[in-house]
Formats: sequence, C-alpha cells, structure tokens
Amino acid sequence: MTPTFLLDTVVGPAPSLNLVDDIAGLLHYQFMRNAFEAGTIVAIVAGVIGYFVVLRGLSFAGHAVSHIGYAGATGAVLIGVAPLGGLLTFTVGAAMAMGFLGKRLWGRDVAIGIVMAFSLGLGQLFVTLYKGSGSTSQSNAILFGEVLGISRGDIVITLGISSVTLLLIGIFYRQLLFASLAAEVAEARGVRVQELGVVFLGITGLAVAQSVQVTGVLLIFALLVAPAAIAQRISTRPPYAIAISVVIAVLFTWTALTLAYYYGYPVSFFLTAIAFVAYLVTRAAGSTPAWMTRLRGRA
Amino acid sequence: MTPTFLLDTVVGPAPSLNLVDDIAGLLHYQFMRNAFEAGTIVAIVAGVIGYFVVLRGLSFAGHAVSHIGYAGATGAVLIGVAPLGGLLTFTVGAAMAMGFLGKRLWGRDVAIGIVMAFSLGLGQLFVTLYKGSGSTSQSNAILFGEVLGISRGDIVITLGISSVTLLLIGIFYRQLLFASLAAEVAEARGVRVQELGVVFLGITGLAVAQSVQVTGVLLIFALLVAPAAIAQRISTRPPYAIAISVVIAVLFTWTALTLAYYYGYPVSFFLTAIAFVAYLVTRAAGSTPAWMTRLRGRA
Amino acid sequence: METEGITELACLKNVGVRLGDRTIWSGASLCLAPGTVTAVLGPNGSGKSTLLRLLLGLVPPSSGKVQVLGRPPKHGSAAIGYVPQRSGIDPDLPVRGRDLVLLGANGTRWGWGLPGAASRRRHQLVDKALSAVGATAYANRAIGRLSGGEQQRLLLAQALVSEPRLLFLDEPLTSLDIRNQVVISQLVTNIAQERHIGVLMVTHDINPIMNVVDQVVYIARGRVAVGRPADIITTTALSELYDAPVEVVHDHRGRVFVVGLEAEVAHPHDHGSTGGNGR
Amino acid sequence: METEGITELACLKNVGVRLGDRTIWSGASLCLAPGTVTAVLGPNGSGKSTLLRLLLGLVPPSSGKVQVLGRPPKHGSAAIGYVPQRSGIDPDLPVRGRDLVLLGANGTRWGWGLPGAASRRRHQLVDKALSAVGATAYANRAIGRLSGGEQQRLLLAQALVSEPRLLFLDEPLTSLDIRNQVVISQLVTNIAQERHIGVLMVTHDINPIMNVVDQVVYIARGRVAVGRPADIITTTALSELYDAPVEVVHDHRGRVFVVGLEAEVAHPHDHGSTGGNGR
Amino acid sequence: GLAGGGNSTSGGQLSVVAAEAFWGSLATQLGGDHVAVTNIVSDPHQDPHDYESSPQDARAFASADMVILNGAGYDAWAQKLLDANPKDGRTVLSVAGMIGKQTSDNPHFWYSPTYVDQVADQITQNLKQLAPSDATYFTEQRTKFATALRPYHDLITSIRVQFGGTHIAATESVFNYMSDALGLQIISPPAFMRAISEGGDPPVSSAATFQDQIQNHQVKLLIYNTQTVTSVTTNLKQLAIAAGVPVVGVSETMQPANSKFQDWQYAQLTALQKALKLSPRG
Ligand SMILES: Nc1ncnc2c1ncn2[C@@H]1O[C@H](COP(=O)(O)OP(=O)(O)OP(=O)(O)O)[C@@H](O)[C@H]1O
Ligand SMILES: Nc1ncnc2c1ncn2[C@@H]1O[C@H](COP(=O)(O)OP(=O)(O)OP(=O)(O)O)[C@@H](O)[C@H]1O
Ligand SMILES: [Mg+2]
Ligand SMILES: [Mg+2]
Ligand SMILES: [Zn+2]
Repeated sequence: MTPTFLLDTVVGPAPSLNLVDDIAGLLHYQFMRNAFEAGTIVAIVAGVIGYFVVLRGLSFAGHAVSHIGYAGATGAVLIGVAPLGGLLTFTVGAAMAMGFLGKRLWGRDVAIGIVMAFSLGLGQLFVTLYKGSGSTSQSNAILFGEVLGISRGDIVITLGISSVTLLLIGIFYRQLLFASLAAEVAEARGVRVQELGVVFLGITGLAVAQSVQVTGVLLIFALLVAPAAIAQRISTRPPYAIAISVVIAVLFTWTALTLAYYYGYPVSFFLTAIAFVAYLVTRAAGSTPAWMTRLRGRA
Repeated sequence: MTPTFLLDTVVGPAPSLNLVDDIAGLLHYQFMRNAFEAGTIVAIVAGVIGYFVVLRGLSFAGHAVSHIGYAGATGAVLIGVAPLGGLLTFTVGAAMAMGFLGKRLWGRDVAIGIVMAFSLGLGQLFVTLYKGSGSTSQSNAILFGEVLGISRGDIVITLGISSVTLLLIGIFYRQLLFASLAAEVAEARGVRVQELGVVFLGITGLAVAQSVQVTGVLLIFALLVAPAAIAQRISTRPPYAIAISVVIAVLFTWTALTLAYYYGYPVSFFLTAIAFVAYLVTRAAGSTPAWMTRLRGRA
Repeated sequence: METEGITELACLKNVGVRLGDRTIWSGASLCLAPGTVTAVLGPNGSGKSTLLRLLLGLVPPSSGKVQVLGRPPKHGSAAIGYVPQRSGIDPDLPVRGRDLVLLGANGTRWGWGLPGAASRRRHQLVDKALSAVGATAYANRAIGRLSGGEQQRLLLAQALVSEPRLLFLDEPLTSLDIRNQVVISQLVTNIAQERHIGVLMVTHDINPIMNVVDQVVYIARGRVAVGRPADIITTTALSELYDAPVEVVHDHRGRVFVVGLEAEVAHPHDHGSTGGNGR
Repeated sequence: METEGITELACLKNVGVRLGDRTIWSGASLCLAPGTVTAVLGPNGSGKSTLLRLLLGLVPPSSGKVQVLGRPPKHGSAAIGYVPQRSGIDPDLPVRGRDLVLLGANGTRWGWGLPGAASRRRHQLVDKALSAVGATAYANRAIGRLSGGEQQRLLLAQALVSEPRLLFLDEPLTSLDIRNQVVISQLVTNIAQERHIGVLMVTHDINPIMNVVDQVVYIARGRVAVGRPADIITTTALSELYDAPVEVVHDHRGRVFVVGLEAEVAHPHDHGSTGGNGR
Repeated sequence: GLAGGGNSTSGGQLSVVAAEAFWGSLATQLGGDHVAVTNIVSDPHQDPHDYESSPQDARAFASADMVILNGAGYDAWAQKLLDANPKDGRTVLSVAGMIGKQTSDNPHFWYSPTYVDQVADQITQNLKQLAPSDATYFTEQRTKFATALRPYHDLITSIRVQFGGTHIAATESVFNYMSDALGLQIISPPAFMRAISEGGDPPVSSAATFQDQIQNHQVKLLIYNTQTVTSVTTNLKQLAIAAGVPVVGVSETMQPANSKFQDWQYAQLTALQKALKLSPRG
C-alpha cells in the first residue's frame, strides 16, 4: 500500500537539471532562505556539542532537556512571567541537577531519568493548575519551533546564543576532552571533573533549548547525535572528528531541506532518515574496510 | 503566587482520621479500585524490570520506547490495521534494533537516540501521509493510558502481559545478571551477551508499551527508574534489591494514588515528586550513615 | 606436546589470527593436555590475550584449525573458566563480590535458580573458592569499591568455582601482593592436577609460576613458539625472544629467576632518552 | 626522611584516613624529597592507592596534617603526574593514544589551544615521551583497542609529559613485559634525578625497582612504616610485614630478590584448600 | 472554567458532565436550574505525553447522570474515564456517534450550525428521559435556547449571502464545517492544514503554496487558530499582515472560557464579517 501513498504526495516542484536554477528555486521563498541559514547555524553548534555529547554518552540528557523546557515554560505562563525565562531556568537548572546527581557514566542515566520525570510531573501539575486558559498552546508555541517557520529575528537570536555556546565550548575544550577520555586522571591533575560535567550539561541545555525553539525537537536531536557518532568512526583525532561532525551535520541539514522542498514530506522525516541510514552505513563499513582504514590513518 | 493556586485546587474529600473509613472512601469509586489494581501490577513489573534497566544503564531505552510506539500506532492507522499491532511491532522492533546497534554501554545511547529519532521522523511522515484527519487522536487514544481511566478489561490484559514479562525475566534471570555485572566474562562463559541484550530490550519494550497504554508515560517511566535506583543503594544482593525495588514501586504507586485522591493534583505529579524526593534522600543518606550500613549488612 | 592425541583438551594447528587489518600472529600449533599448566609469555601487544580470546571463540582464526573440547570454539563455553586482563567492573556497581562469584557457578544457567541441594552445594563451592583466594573478608562488600587486588581475587574465585575443564587466566597475578601471587599460583596448579583440567595462564612474571609450569608458549614478533620451560627459559632463548638482554639466574635453593640486564637496556629508537629532557 | 625540612615536596604528619565507615590506616608520617623515588608496598587492600588519592586531595584525611607542594592538597593538581591503577579506558573510545598523552601536557588548560611555539614544544614533548615508553608505533591507533600493556605505557607517557613536580604511579609496571618493566623503572629514576622531582610508586614486585628506590613505605594492617630499603627489605622485616615467610635472596651480581617461600605458604583460614575439592 | 467536585444528583438537580465546555454551555442553557453541569476543559492540543486527568474529573464522570462527549477520538481520555466507571442508568451522548462520524473525520463538530442544533435537540430529549416529570420545563428551555441562537444563525446566513464563494485560507481544519456553512471556500493546501492540526511537520511544498496564495492575494483572508500556534503559522500570520490580507483568529475552545457558546461564536463571526468587508480586491 505504501507506494501509493508515496507517489501520491509528491507535490513539490520538480528539480531541473540546471544547478543554478535549482538553487534559485530552492531559495526563492524567504522561509527557505531562513531555514537554510538557521539550519546551518544549528547544525554547526550541534556538530560541535554533539561530539562531546556522544563521547560522554549524554544523548539521553540531550533529549531530556527538550522535555524539561516544556515544564518550565508552562510554569512561567502559570505565574505570569515570560515563558522563555521559565524555559531557560528549568532547562539549565535541570541540566545542572543531572550533572550533580550523575557524576559518573554509571548511574547517570538514572539521574537524568529521575530529573526528567520530575520535570514532566511538575509540567503536569502546572497544566492542571492552569487548566482552561490556553496555557499549553502558548507554551507550545514558544517551545517547539519549526524549521519552516523561522523569522529573521529568530536567526539573530540563534546566532547570538550559538556564538555564546561555541565560545564556552572553546574555553572548556581541553579540560572537557581530558575529563571525557580519562576522568580519574583528569581529576587527579586538577580538572574539576564534576563541575565541568555540570557546566557542560548547562551548555548543552542552553543550545538544545534554543534550537528546539527554532528548528524543533527532532531536528536538533538527530543533528546532535548522528553526525558526531559517524565522525567518531571516521577520525580518532578530536579536532578532525569535530570538524567532520560539523560538516556532516550541515550536509544532512541541507540535504534534508532540499529533499523536503522537492518531495512533499516533512523535513524532520528526511533528516532523521538520512541520519539513520548514514549511521548504519558507517557502522557496516566501519568494521574494517581498507578505504576507511586509510581515511583513519590520515584524519 | 503559587500558594494561592495550591489552596485553590484542594477540592478532594478530606481524609478522616479513621483508617477503615479512609480506605473505604478511597476505594468507593470503581476507577480508584481499578487504578489501585492495575497500578500495583504495573509497579511490580516495573520494580523487577527496572532493576535490570538501572543496572544496565538502559533508562533512555525505557523512555524511548514510549515515543517509538507512537510512530508504530500512527503507521498502523495509516495502512488501516489495528494500532495495537503497529505499536507492538514498532516497539519490539525498535528495541531489538537498539540492542543490535548498541552492544556495549559506550555508544549504546547513540544507537538508542538514532533509532528513536528515526522512529519519530517516521511518525511525522505517517501523520503527513494520512489523508483523513484524526490519525493522531486515534493513535493517542490507543497509546496513552490514564491511571484513572482503567477498565476491567485493561486489568486483564495488563495481568496477562505482565505475567509473560515476569516469566521471561525469570527465565533469563541469571544470564542477564551475569551479562550485566561482567559482560566479558559472561561472554567467555558462553552467555550470548548481545542476543540477551536484544531480548531484554524487547521485554522492556513490551512491558513499557503495554503499561504506557494503561497508566500513561510518566507513571511507568518513574516507576521503572526510581525504585530500582533506590533499592540498589539499599541492598547489594540482587534478589533482595529486586524485592525492595518492587516494594518501593508499589508503595510509591499507592501513596501517589491516595494523595491524588485527597488533593486534586495529577497522580503523575505526586508519583514523580515522591520518586524524586525519595531518590535524593537515599543519595544523601547513602554516603555512609550507620543505619544504612547495618541495613546493607543484613540485606 | 609430543603426546598430542585424543586426550587433548584444546589444539591449535597452524593457526593465524587477524584483528582489524593487522595480522597479530600466525603459524601457531599447540595443545593443552589435562592436568597441565601452560604459561603464555611475550612482549606487550604480541597477542597473548588474543590467543585466549581465540580459544574462547570470541575471535575467529584467519587460518588453520582450532579445536576446543572436541569442536571449533564458538561464543564462549560454560566449560571454560576465564579471568580477563581488564575486569571492566564499574566503581559504582552495586552488587556484592560474592554474587559475582556465585554467577561464576550458575550464571550460564536458565531460570531463576530455586533453593535446593544443588543451590546449597554451589553456595558451599562459592565459600570454598572465596576462602581459597582469601576473599572471604570482603566478599560481602560492593565489588566496585574494592581495591584492584581484591577485585582480581574475586575474579579468580569466579573462574575457579565454575568447575571448568579448561581455565584461561589473563595475567591473573596482576595487582596481587607477593604472598597471594604465591598462594594463587599454587592453588591453580593444585586444581589443574586434582581436577585434571588444562590451565592456560598469561603472565609476564615467571617467578611465581616457574616451578608449576608444564609448557611455555612464547608469542613475539608475530610468531608463536611452544616448548618445555627448561628448553625455553634460558638466557639465550629469552634474550632472543624479547629482543633485549635477559639473564636467567638461580638462587641458593636452585630456583630460576629471569632478570633484565638493566645496565645494557636502552630504548632502541631513542638511546638513553628519559622522555622529558627536552624541557 | 631525616632531612625533613622546607625542601620537601610533600609531607604527612600522623595522618589517618577513613573510607566509608572503615579506617584504612592511621598514624602515617612521611615526606617526599625532590629527586627521590619512594616505593609503596603492602598487601592487597591495605590502602596504597588510598595514600595516593589522599596526596592528590581526592580523599580527605580523617586525622593529621597533609602538605603537598606547600599547601593541603585539594581537588588534584596540575603539578602532579598520575597513573591510576585502573585505567578505566573504554574499549570503544574513539580517540588516539597520542591525544591522551597530549592532554597530559595541556589538558588542564583553558581555551582551545592555538598552534604556536608552545604548542609545537608540547608536541615534541609528546613525541619524546611516546618514544621513551616505546609507544610510538601504536600511538596513532584508537586507545581502547590497544592491549593492556600498550595502554599502560600510554598512561605513563601521559604522566611524564605533564612536566610534574611530583609523580604518583599506582602499579605502573602492571601488564608490562619484563623488558619494559626495566626500561620504565630506569626511565622514572632518571627523570626523578634529572628534573629533581619526587616519585611515589606503588608496586608489588620489588625486583625491577630494587636499586632505584630511595625510600620504602610499607602499608599493612592499618599501620604505615617508612624507611630506607636496606633497613626494610630484609627477610625478617618483610616476613613480619606480609604475615608470610618471605626470603630475600641475592644473585651473582649482588642484586636483591624477594621470594615467597612457596613450600611454607598456605592460606590461614583453609589450610591446603584448593578452592574446589568439594566437588 | 475549573471543574467543581459536583457529586451526584444534588438537591433534585441532574448532574451532567461535559467533556468540553462548548457542549457544556449548551447543556447549561438547556437544563436551566434543573441541571448542574460540570465542564472538563482540557486542551485538545496538549502533547499526550504531558496530559493527564485529575481525580476530580474521574469522580465527576463516575457520578454523572449524563455525560456529553465530542467523540471521534477528540476526547479519547473521556471515553477511558467512562469505561473505568461502568454505571447503570448513566446516559452518554457522543456527538460523533449521534451524527455518525468516525475517528478519521474532522472532529470540530461544534463549528457546524446544523450539528449544534441537532445536539441541542438530543440533549433536551435525554434530559426528558432522565427526568420525565420535568419534560415541559426542558421543552421551554429548548425554545428559549433556539431564540438565543437566532442571532448566530442570522449572521451565518448574512455572511453566506454577502460573501459566498469567496476564497479564503486557514491554518488548520478547525473552521472547516463553519466555512462550508458560510459558503466560503478554503483553498489552503489540505496537507498543510492536516499537518498543523495533527501536530505534524507540514511539507515544504505546501508551506510554499500557502505563502504564494497569501502573497499573490489568491485568498481574501486568513483564518488563524489561536490555539494551535506554531512558528510556521505565526510566520504566515505575519506574512498575511504584511501583504494586507486580514487575519481572523478563531479558537478551538470557548474564549473566554466562561462565556456562552453563542456569544463566543457570534463574536468570531462578527470579526470575520468585518474582515471580509475590509479585505482589498474581491
Ligand atoms: N579490535 C582490534 N583491532 C585492531 N587491533 C587490535 C584489536 N584488538 C587488539 N588489537 C591489537 O592486537 C595486538 C595484540 O593484542 P593483545 O591484547 O592480544 O596483546 P597482549 O599480548 O595481550 O598484550 P599485553 O601484554 O599488553 O596484554 C595489540 O597490538 C592490540 O593493539
Ligand atoms: N569508597 C570506599 N568505601 C569503603 N571502602 C573502600 C572505598 N574505596 C576503597 N575501599 C577499601 O579500602 C581498602 C583500601 O583500598 P586501596 O585501593 O587503597 O587498596 P590497595 O592497597 O591499593 O590495594 P591493591 O593492592 O589491591 O591495589 C580496600 O579494602 C578497599 O576495599
Ligand atoms: Mg593482554
Ligand atoms: Mg591499589
Ligand atoms: Zn522523550
């Protein structure tokens, strides 16, 4: 049955074979230009932060953060303050709580799970307390962005927060790497491993919360995990792997936006499907083959 | 401002000081009796499975499963088959994919994340492809249970699936424990560690998917993680820890249902709050104190 | 070696092994006989642990024929006791050492494990093994919090308690104090003889097992040499093997000690370097 | 020890330490002088690793006074090189060994680390350290896939490259082949003298470091004894310490070997047990 | 709009529980002082991950004499609460069941003036069955309610006469029944509207088409669901404002929550009429 559906909904403009025309067509609409711009910024940040998220096994935290912001925004609407404030407070606060409770790899997913569950429970309470006044749609609107609904103003904010995030990662880069590779040694050498974990989760929370607001939950999460995981299979040199992760994230985003433009399916479907397939291919290839080894030798 | 809200919504019947009366009051409505029964069954299963989920660091997988079932149910509605079929197919399938892709602790959260993101992306696609409206409401209805909306029929199904789950855990118990404690040794001794991981994720998927259908997402997730994490801090003997985990899970459920009945807030808020506080208390206490050490010595 | 035949517990015939795109070693032929202890020696990275993993069926041979307990090894075996080189036990693992040892006895079985005669017997076995490795005192504490040597001894107890027909020990004396090095190598020999099982033991330090070894496997430079200790533990043989001057000395009781000749040792690539004189 | 004074790098005065609800040891007084090597010996679980963690400020003293590099230790120190007993490196860690070593040199710094003279110098230091421990050949491979001994050498290189004033090594010779045991203990001594740093090294095997040790710390039964090797490495002193008959023998070049007297060793609780004769 | 704990038949009143306040408003007006109505207002667009009924809701359902549901999967939670509390003699009015609609149909039945009248009739009939002695009272109330609805019906007729056939756009499907009644033609891409109302991602091409329709003034106005707001719909709204296309907000649930059904609808329709009059070009 599926093929019928598939053919049925191909409603986009067909790509010509002329590259210039195609690009012009793609960028004809403001919302597509905005999507490409914001998508690229988000992809760069996700590529960088994702490297550490994957290295430290923090995908769950990366996902939990997008749930948690929801509770914060709902709570903010309830007490009548700006939802964005609630979102950021809750996200960064919960990220820090996760960091404090889950120092080591083991047991950290428990800390994340319990903090997330509690945040969701609080969100539930806020919704009950605020029943009937459209609170949730208001916080929904604040929380869940859409890559096709990005305004110029969104891009400016995204650029601002992204720069801050990248700057912070730059400052903590070497200590973060040390703590991620050999926590006990790094701690002995004076790196504040636990505090760093808390700070990193805070940074991740900030980046994810603001990206969710712009591009949506799925896009940021897929970009956070898949490109970095693939890059770590291609290069064992951290700076190279981070660069590869960024390039992959940007390519994924562009490809997904382009495919979504020409075929009438959601951007997030294309992005997650590309990420999934690319990850499978890298894993299948990663077992040994010669070209990969050569690539590894170089990168 | 919050206190106003809090006082405002306390509309439940006040508990008397007579225990028999209070219990009779609590169980006066069929929906409360059903909630206690199904909640207890789910708590027992969550307590047992949760022990292994926490030991193996699989909280993320436990959470991801509830997202994934959603895509399956939507897809089933799309091709016109029973949503429950889609739910179970997707859940168990995705759990197995996670198990195959993420053999070891490291990198497993990546596998979970990517499989989850792809499932969500597919869910998006199904929503887009579905011609009529109402696919989400239809799959919502199937997917997200409510602890206060449990019918007798639900209880029978829950009891059935729960028994199967517990039976399976019983069969794999020792191998699962061996693989969780010392994977390399267990593998050398002939335990099929990877296959066992896949099977366990399948069991977890089954248990979570069916509990989500009955009691809702938050309840099962909080029950899966918190009681087991607390139990592991109380006893280092697996059978005792599992028993403690079950007792805690049941107590949490009963307490949350009772509080929710007397104060008009959602059950899941009470449950997650109790879980969060209990976990914090155990952690704070767990550092050393004498009573805990004595308890550990015994249990 | 010469008595190779149907009684052998495990045999390699002209076996080679590859990991990733590297050939670790090749042309290995050896057998493990019941009641004997075989020591595996060789420089770091020569492929000693890989030999064990090959015999367990966790790594496939790239050439040659491997037979373990009558068939090609596959996915491990409940009849083999194993102590890995790296325990990989998490510091926060909330389970007693005793439970890990018990799993050595019943961890490959199906089902919950009801109480009964078999269960009681296993618990007695566990107690014996714990006592034999001197771990009784800390067996009820959470295993992750134990010291390196304490964990190592629990892993040994776990392997002993499994009633194996073969025992594969990867540097089992690592982190053990001198006294326990002696106790445990003695223990392993006794078990090999009493239970008539084959023991394969990777080690760098020949001293504690010098007089208990029946066969020595040397792995170096991609080749695998097998022989009697007396033939191989000589100044000439070892110096050649390790690519370094090694002296074999004897104390007044006639026992053998292998000593690197410090004065003559220097790193081949960087003669006399101290790794940091660039400052 | 007798020259205790302002030049000491680290001093303990009557220190005790508790972990959980257990007192590990107490009454320890010792100092580490620049340019000297101190060996820490003692049975499993006696608290050797705990001593290192105490000096790093990762475990607080329960009594007494600890001074490290002029102040009470807290949260580790960039001026201390450290090799832990368990590396805890994940088999799948997708990073080169070289990068871990480089982090030994710059991993405590802020910022991204721009290329420049300082960066070039650090890369040279890394190359030297890799070559000194003989790890050049595999430094560019993913660290998780390396053998135990290869990882151990990279951890050592990481500690050496940090240009420390103190070097704390917890069983650094574990998993090393004989040749590298010699190379590396020689290396550590040279570094201690050339750079005038203090080295504290936990070990069970006294042989490879016998002639390089300036001071010995014995930890056993909750007490900590400190002295010159010649005073402590005697048959009487060691036998008493280890609660087992230990013999100190000398080879024809006059070097010292400590040998457990196997014939007389048996487990105290279970005399002559082999851990499995209950079958 | 918060639900009271309304326990069973108090003081001779019938207890009616409405899953949604717009149906509850009908019941309140039709039942008069012989009926105590409890509305369970819940945001239909909440992420089901984040939705849960409270014990008061459950108690209200458990002890009601009559329950009004929208049905068609719109309030599946309410069906669950009913199933959990089987009760003899409780009348359940499912709007979807009454008019024969499925889960796959557009569930916004209260935007259809025809269905509203049918539901009102059915409520009256059910009330009479529950309290036969009050039958005449309920007949009177039905007549009163018909009078109250007259301005609403008149306005619909007047808009249809004046603007029938006009092309308009809508961000999602909430207004579809009403636009049919008004003779307005929603030409927005169905895929877009579907995605928004189902909480999905709209296809890029449908967003592009939508944008073109607004910027090229192919539509006379934009109907905007103020309760399913996403950044895409916000963007379209701004685009419409910039292009001079009037935007009319409609809400899924009653605004304000304690108003009467007909007042809420009348206000929205008035705004719509005004916008149609203002709109440039025909
Ligand atoms: N999966 C793998 N892919 C590629 N190379 C590998 C892999 N696993 C191990 N190696 C390499 O194979 C070689 C042999 O490893 P092995 O662990 O068998 O050495 P070993 O003799 O036990 O060394 P050690 O004495 O240090 O324990 C090492 O150089 C190691 O880096
Ligand atoms: N967090 C903790 N709580 C309680 N006891 C602990 C903790 N950490 C370590 N111990 C115990 O303290 C004792 C000393 O441990 P330590 O690691 O210092 O021993 P060690 O001398 O290094 O032993 P080994 O030679 O085996 O490495 C051990 O018995 C260990 O089990
Ligand atoms: Mg090895
Ligand atoms: Mg130690
Ligand atoms: Zn989630």
